[in-house]
Amino acid sequence: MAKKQYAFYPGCSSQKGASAANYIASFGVMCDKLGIQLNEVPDWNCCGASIGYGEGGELPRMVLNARNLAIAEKELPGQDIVSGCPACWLGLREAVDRLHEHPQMKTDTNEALKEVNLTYQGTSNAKARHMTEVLIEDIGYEAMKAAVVKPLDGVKIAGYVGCQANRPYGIAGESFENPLYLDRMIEAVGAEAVPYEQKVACCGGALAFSEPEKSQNLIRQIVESAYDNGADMIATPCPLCQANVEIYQAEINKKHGTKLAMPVLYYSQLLSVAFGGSIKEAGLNGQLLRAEQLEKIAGK
Amino acid sequence: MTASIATGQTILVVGGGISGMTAALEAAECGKRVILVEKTPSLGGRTAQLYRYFPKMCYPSCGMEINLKRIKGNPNVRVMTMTEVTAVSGSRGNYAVTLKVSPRYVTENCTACGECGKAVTSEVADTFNYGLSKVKAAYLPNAMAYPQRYVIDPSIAGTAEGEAAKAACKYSAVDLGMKEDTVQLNVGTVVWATGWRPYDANKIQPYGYDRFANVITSVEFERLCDPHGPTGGKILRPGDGKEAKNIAFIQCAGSRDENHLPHCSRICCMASLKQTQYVREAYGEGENAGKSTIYYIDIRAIDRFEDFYQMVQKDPTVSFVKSKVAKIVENKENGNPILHGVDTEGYHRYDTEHDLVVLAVGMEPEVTGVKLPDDIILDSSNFIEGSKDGGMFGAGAASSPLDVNRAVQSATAASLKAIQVIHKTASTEAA
Amino acid sequence: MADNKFAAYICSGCGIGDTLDIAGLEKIATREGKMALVKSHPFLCNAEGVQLIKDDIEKEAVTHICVAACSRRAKTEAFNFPTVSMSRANLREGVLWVVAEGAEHDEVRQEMAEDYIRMGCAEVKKMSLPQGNAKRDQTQNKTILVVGGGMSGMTAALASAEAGYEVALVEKTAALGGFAGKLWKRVPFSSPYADPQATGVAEMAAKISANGRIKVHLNTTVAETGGAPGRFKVKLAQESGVVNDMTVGAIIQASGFTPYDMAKLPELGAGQANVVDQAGLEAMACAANGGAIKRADGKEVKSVVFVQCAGQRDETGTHLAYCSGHCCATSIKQAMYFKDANPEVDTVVVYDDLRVPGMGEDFYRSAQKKGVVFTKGKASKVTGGDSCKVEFTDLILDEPTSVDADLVVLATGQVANAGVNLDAWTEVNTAAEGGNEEAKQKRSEMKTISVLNLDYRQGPDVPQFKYGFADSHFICFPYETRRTGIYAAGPMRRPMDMLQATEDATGAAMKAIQAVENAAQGRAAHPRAGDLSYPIVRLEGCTQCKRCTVECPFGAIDEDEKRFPVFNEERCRRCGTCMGACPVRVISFENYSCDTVGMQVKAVNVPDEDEEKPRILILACENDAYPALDMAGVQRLTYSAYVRAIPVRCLGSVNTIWITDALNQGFDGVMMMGCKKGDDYQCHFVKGSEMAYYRLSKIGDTLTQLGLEPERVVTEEVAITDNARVAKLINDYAAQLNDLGLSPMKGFG
Amino acid sequence: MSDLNTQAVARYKNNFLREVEERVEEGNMVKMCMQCGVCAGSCPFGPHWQHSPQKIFMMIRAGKREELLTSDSMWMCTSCYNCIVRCPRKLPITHIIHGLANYAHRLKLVPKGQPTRDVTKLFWDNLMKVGRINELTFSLALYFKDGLVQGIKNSLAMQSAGLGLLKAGRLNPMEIFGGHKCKEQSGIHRMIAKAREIEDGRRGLLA
Repeated sequence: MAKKQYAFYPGCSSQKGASAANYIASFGVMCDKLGIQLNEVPDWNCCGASIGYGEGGELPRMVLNARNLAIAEKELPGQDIVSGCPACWLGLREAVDRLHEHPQMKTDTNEALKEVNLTYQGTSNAKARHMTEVLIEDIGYEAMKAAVVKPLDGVKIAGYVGCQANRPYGIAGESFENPLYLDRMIEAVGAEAVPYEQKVACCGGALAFSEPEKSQNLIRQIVESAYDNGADMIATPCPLCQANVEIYQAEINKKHGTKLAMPVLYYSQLLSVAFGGSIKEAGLNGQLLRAEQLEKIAGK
Repeated sequence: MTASIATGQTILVVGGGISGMTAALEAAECGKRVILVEKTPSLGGRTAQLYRYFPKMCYPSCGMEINLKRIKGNPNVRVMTMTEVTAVSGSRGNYAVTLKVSPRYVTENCTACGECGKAVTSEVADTFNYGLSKVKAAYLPNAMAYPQRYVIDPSIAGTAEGEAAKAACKYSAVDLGMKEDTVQLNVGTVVWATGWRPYDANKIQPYGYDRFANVITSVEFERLCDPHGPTGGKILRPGDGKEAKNIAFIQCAGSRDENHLPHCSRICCMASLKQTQYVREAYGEGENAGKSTIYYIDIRAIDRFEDFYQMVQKDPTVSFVKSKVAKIVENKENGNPILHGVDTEGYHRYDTEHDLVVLAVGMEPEVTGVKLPDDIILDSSNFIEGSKDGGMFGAGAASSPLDVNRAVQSATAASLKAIQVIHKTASTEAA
Repeated sequence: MADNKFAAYICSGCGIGDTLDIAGLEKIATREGKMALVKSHPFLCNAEGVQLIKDDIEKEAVTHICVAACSRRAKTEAFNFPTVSMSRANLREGVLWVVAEGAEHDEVRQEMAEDYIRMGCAEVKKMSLPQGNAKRDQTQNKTILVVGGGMSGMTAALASAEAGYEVALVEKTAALGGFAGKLWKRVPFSSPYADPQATGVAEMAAKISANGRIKVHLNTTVAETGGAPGRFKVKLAQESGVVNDMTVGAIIQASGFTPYDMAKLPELGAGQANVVDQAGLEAMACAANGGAIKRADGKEVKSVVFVQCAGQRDETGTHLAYCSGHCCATSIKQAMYFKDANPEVDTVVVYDDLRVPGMGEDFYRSAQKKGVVFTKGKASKVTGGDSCKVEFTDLILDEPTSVDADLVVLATGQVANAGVNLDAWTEVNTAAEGGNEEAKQKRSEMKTISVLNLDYRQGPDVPQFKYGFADSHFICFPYETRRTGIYAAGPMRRPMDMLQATEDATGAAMKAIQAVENAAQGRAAHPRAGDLSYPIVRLEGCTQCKRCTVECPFGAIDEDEKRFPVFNEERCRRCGTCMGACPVRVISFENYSCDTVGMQVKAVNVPDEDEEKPRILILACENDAYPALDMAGVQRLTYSAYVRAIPVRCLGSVNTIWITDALNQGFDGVMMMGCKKGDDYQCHFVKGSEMAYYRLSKIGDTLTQLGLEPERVVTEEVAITDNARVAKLINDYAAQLNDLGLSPMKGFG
Repeated sequence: MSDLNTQAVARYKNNFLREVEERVEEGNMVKMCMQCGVCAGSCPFGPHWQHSPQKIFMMIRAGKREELLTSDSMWMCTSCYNCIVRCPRKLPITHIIHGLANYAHRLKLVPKGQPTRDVTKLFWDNLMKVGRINELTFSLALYFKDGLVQGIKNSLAMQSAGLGLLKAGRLNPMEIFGGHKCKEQSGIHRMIAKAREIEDGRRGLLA
C-alpha cells in the first residue's frame, strides 16, 4: 500500500542533537508501521514560536511562517504540512488562518516574501496539522491498535496534553478542558490512561527560562498530580512540555526537597515501543529520566 | 392516515406550553377554531417544570390551573398530545399540515386511577424532573397532567410488563396495539409556540457539568427545590445526597458567549435571584442560614424586576461577585466544586469552595421534535421572526428569549396576528 | 318553564365501589337528597355511563343532576351536559384517596361520602342554568377605542383594524406618533441587530389614514367614559371645545410615558449647558438629519458621555426606584448616531449593569465594534458648560475618575401616563363627598391628569400598581387590568422599549377584541371566560350599604342617586366578591349563591356530641386551594375524614352567613383557604382574597357573641402547590380542635 | 523615554485606545471586551499579573498609558491560550497581550531586566542569526544575560541537566560552532527587515 505523503516541518527542537531529538527519533518506526511518509520542507526556518513576540512583532513572525508555507506549497504541492511541535504547528496554522482572513496581511506578507523570491498562494486545500491529527484522523485508533506487537501492559500513563496542542485549535471534536485523544492513544497501545487534574495545565512554556520559580511551581503541580493518581510516567505531544516537565524535576527536588523522578515521554515513543521499536528506535535512550518499564518492553 | 379535519378558518398552534396554550385560548375565546398540538403527553411545557416564578414567587401551576380550566371548558380548542408537525405546505390562509401522532397506549377510557402504574415494576427516567429521578413505565406525567391520562412508555409496550399494565386496567384503557398515526389537515395559519430548551451544559467545558456531580443546571435546581420534585423539595446535591447550603449561581452559562449562545437569555439573572430565595427559605437567616453567591457579568433585572434585585441585594445570605467564573475544579476529598476566577470590580482573585454549583443555563430554541418549514424566517440565534408569506408566527420563547410574562404577551399578540390571517381568508372566501 | 327534575348518578369505579357502600349512598341521595332518579354505574365516565345520563336528560326530562364520582376538575369532557344544572360530589379525590385505608376507617369514610352526596344534592337544587346577560342586545358594539396615538396606540389600532374591527384612535396632540414620532431612529426590531432603524412612524401613520376602518381623532381627549364592554359611552372632547358622543365596545389605553424630569437631577448637571436627556438628544439628532450632531451653541459634538440610570434604580427614595428597561439600548442607539455620522467622535457610556437582554446583546456588540466605549461606573456629578465633566467611580479600576466631553446625555427613564392614582383618589373623593371643599378642589385638580375620565364609582382611571404603572395580573395573565374591557398597552403599564410596546399593543388589541365578542354573547371575560352566569340583585332587600360597590375588584358596580347598586354585568368577572360582601344576602348568581353553598353547609349531618366526631368545614378557593386538596388526593396523602370541603369561586365570595350557619349547626371548626394577598397577590380576581381577609378579620365579634373560641374559624393562604401542606394544615387543625374540645353549639342547630 | 514614545504621546494625546487599535497586534479588538474577567481567572500565571488582561483592556480605555506600558503584566503571558478559548467575546487575548508587550518594548518602556523581555529578545536574535534556533547558544546566552558571574552560576545550577541532555544526545556541543542553519540566511534577513519596515509603516512607527 502506498504511503500517505506529508510535507514535514520538524522545527528547531526536533533536529538532530536538539532537545527533542528523542521525539523525532521515535517517528521512524511509528511512521513506517502506519504507512506515513514525511517529506521535509527544504530549507525551512524557525517558526518564531510564541516567545518571539517581544522582539519579533506581528508581521515578521507571520512572514517566518509564510516562508515555510510558501516553500511547502511550491516544493511539496498539495501535501498537508505536518509538525510534531505544537508551537510550530500553531505558528503555521495561525498564519494560514490569518492570511486567509486578512487580505492586507497577505499582501504585506507576500511583499516581504519577495525578498526570498517566494509567494504564498494559499489556494490549495493543504492544511497545517499536528502529527497527532494525522494519527487520529488519517490513521485512526483502530489502525494504531492493529499495529501493536508489544502492548504496553500494566503501564500507567498520565496523558499530558498541555496548552498549544490543545488550544486554541486542538484536535477536532475534543474539548479544551478534557481532551481524550491522548488517553485513547495510550489505551490503543495497551497502556492504562490515568485520569488526573493537570492534563491541560500549563508548564510555563517559554517562561520556564525567564520565570523559573513560577514555572517550576506549575511543573511541580503537574508531576505531583500524576504521582497522586498513580501514574508511572507522563506522555505528551509537545517538545517544550516534555523538556520543561522532565528537565526541571531535578531543580524542583533540589529547591523543595521533593523526590520527583517521573519519566516524561512522547506519545510517539509509546507507539514506537508498542510497534516493536528498539530502545534506540523509540528514542528511549534520549530520556533524562529513563522509562525503565518501556525499556524493558522494548528490550524483550 | 386520518383525513382532513380542519379548514382554512382553523388556527394551528404548535406547542402546548404556556405560550401555545395562551395563543390557542385567546383565539378560541374569540370564537375561532384552534388545534393545539403538543409533542409530549401533557400540556404545560417548561413552565410546568418550574417550582416558582420570579418576582412574585408564585406558582406556575396556579396559572396553569386557570388555563386548563379554560381549555376544558372551550369547545373551540382541540388538543392533540404526543403529536408533532412533520410537514407544512401551502401558503398564508391555506396550509396543508401533516401531523405524526405517537402511540400513548392508553385510551380516553383512562380514569387515572393508577392501577396500571402499580402493576408495572420497570422504571424510566422522569423527564419531568429532567432525569433526576425515575418514574414507573406506566405513569401520569405529573400531578396536574392534562389530559389526566396515563402513558405507557414504549419500552414496555411489547413486553410482559405491558401486558401486566393492560391486565390491571379495569376500564380497558390500555391498548398495546396502538400505532403511530399520520394526520393531514388544512389550516389557515400556524402559530409556532415550540418553546425553548436549556443550553447543553456539557458544552460549557470549564464548568465540568459532565465531570462533577455537584454542578447542576438551573432547571434541575427548580426540580430540586420543588416539593413535588425528586427530593421532596430538599436541596440535596446529586453527588452524595448531602444537604447543599453554600450554593454558587453562575450566570451566563452559555449565554452572552460567542462560543455558545451569542444572545442574552434574559431570564437567567432573575431566575438565579429567585433561586437564592429558595435557599433562604430552606435554611432561614440565623445560625443555620444557607449562603448563595451569584457570579455575574451584568445583573439584568430590568424594569420592575429591579425591586426584586434590590430586595435580594439586601439579603444577608446572598452575595454578588462580578465575574465570569473561569473554571471549576473538584475537591476530591469532599466532592465540593471549587470556583476559580477574578472579581473584576477592583481585581480580586478567588478560589472559592461551594457545596453546589447551579449553572444559569441559557435559552435556545427547542429543536427536538420541531421541524420548521423553510418559509420560516429565523434570527441569528434561530428564534422565529415570522414567515416569508406572513401566514405563520412565532410565539413566546420560540420567538425570542422571554420570561413567562413576556411570553404570554407575545403569544397573545401572535394569536391576533393569526386571527388577522383568518379574517383575510374569510373576507376573500366571502367575496 | 318546565318542571325541575333532579337526578343523582353515583360512580362505583376507580375503587369507589370497593370501599364505599354504594347502596347506602343511593339511599341517601333518594331519601335525604330527594333525587327523583338515583342510579349507580361501575364506570360512569365511559361512553355508556355518559349515555345513561344523556338518555335521562332527553327521555326523562331531567333538569338537574348530581354526579357523584371524581373531582369536578376531572373528566370534565365526559361530564359535560350544557343543558342541565350539575353539581359534582367528589367521592374519589375528596374521600377515597384522602381517607386512610383500612376497615377501621370505613365508618368515617362512608359518612364523609354520604355528606358529599347530601351536599351535592342540596347544591344542585338551588342552581339554575345561567342564561347569559339578558341585556346583551344592548352590548353589541364592537368598535375598539384606542386612547393614545403613539407607537403602542398606532399598533393597537392597525392590529384591530386588520382583524376586521372598527377603530377610533384618539390622540391628544395634532399628530400621530407620540414619543416615537420624536425619535430620529429606533432600536432595531429584527435581525441583524446592528444599526438603528427608521422609526416607521410615518409609514404607520400613512397606513392608518389609508385604513377605512380606523377613524383618527386628533387634538382630542376622552372627556368621559361610562358604560361597560360592548356599550361604553365616551365623550370625545376636541381642542376646539366640540364634544362628540360615541359608543364603543372596548378600550385600549396606550397613553404612554413621560421622561423622568431631569430638572430633579441638579447633581447630574440638569439645567446646565450641554447636558440633555435622551429625548433632548433625539431632538438634536433629528435636527442634524444624519449629519454631525450639533449642540445648542452650534458647536459640532466631538465627544459625548452617556450617563445611565440617571435618577433610576434609586434606593434612597428620591428618584425612580425601578429600571426603565429601554435606556441602555437607547443610549447605545444614540451613541451610534454619533459614530455612524463620524467614527472619530468619542462616545462613552457610563453604566452600572448594561441591560440589553435577548438579541440586544448583538446591538451592544455592534456598538462596541463601532467604537463606543463602555465604562462600568457610577456617576456622582455632572458639570455642564462648554466642556462638560462627568465625575464617576470606575468600578473596574476601583477609583474615582472623570471624563470630559462636549455633551452629556442623561438616561432618565420612563414615568407612566396612567392617569389618576385611585388610592389617592378614593381618599380625596370620600372627603369631597363628605362636603370638604378643599377636597373638592383637590379632586378636580387630580382629574386633570385623568386619561379615561371613567364615571365609575371607584374612580376615573384604571387602578395602578406600584410606581404608577397600570395594574395587571402580572405574569400569567398580563392583560388583566381591573377594568373589564379596558386594556393597558405600552409603557403606561410597565417600563418598556418600543419593540415590546408593539407586541404589547397587539396583545392588548387581541384582548379588546375578545372583550367585545364576549360582551356580545353575554359571557364573562377572563378568568371565568365563557361563564354565562351574572350577578342578580334583589334590590328590594338592599340596605344601600355600598359594601358591594366598594369591594368589587373590577369596579363593576356603580350607585344610582339613591345609592342603590347599579350592576354593569359586562364589567363583572363573576368572582362573587359582591355576594360575599353583602350583609343582607341579596346578590346571587344563577349557579352560585348564598343558597347553593349555604344549603350544602346545612346538608352536612353533624353528629351529636356523644359521638365525638367533630366536623370541619373547609371553604376553599376553587382556583388554587381546592386543586391542592385534589392533588393531595392524587398523591394519596391522607387527611382527617371529619372535613367537608366546599369549593368557592374566590375567597372574596365567602359570605359570613355560611360561617355562622356552620357554627350554629355544630361544626367544630371552619377553615378558609384562599390565595396570597398583597403586592405579590396570587388571587385571580386581584383583590378578592384581600377583601375576604379583611372581612374575616372581623368575624371575632360574631364568635364572641356565639360564645365560641376564636380558633373555631381560621384563614390560611394556600397555594396550588400546597398539596402536602394542605393535608398537614388540616390534620394540625383537627388536632388543635381536638384539644379545644367539641363545639358547645352542637344540638342547637 | 525613547523618541518613538515621545512621538506616540504627541500623536495620540490622551487617546490610548486609538493608539492601541492602530499600533498593537489585534489592538482593534480591545474595545470588544465586556469586563467579564474570565481571562483573568484562566491564566496560569494569573496571580503574578499586577494588572489582569481584562483590567488592562479597561486601563487602555481609561487612558492609563504610562502605567500600563511600563508595567510587567503583559510579560507574564505563557501563551497557554486559555483566555482565548474561554473569552465569550472571542478576543484574541494572547495576541493582544503579545502585541502590547512588543509595543512597550519598541517604545523602550519595559522595566530594565524584565526577564521575559530579555528572553524573547535573545530568542529572536538567536533565530535571526541563521534562521533557526541554536539551542546551545540560546541557552548559553540565557545563562549569561545578566553578566558573566551570574552566567556561571546559572550554568552550574543547570549543569546536571545540561550533562544529562548531552548524554541523551539532546544537546550537541558542536552547535557552538554553528550547527543547523538555513541556506538562505541573507534572504531571510532581508525578508524580516522588509516585514518590519512594512509593519512599522502601517503603524506609524517609522522613525
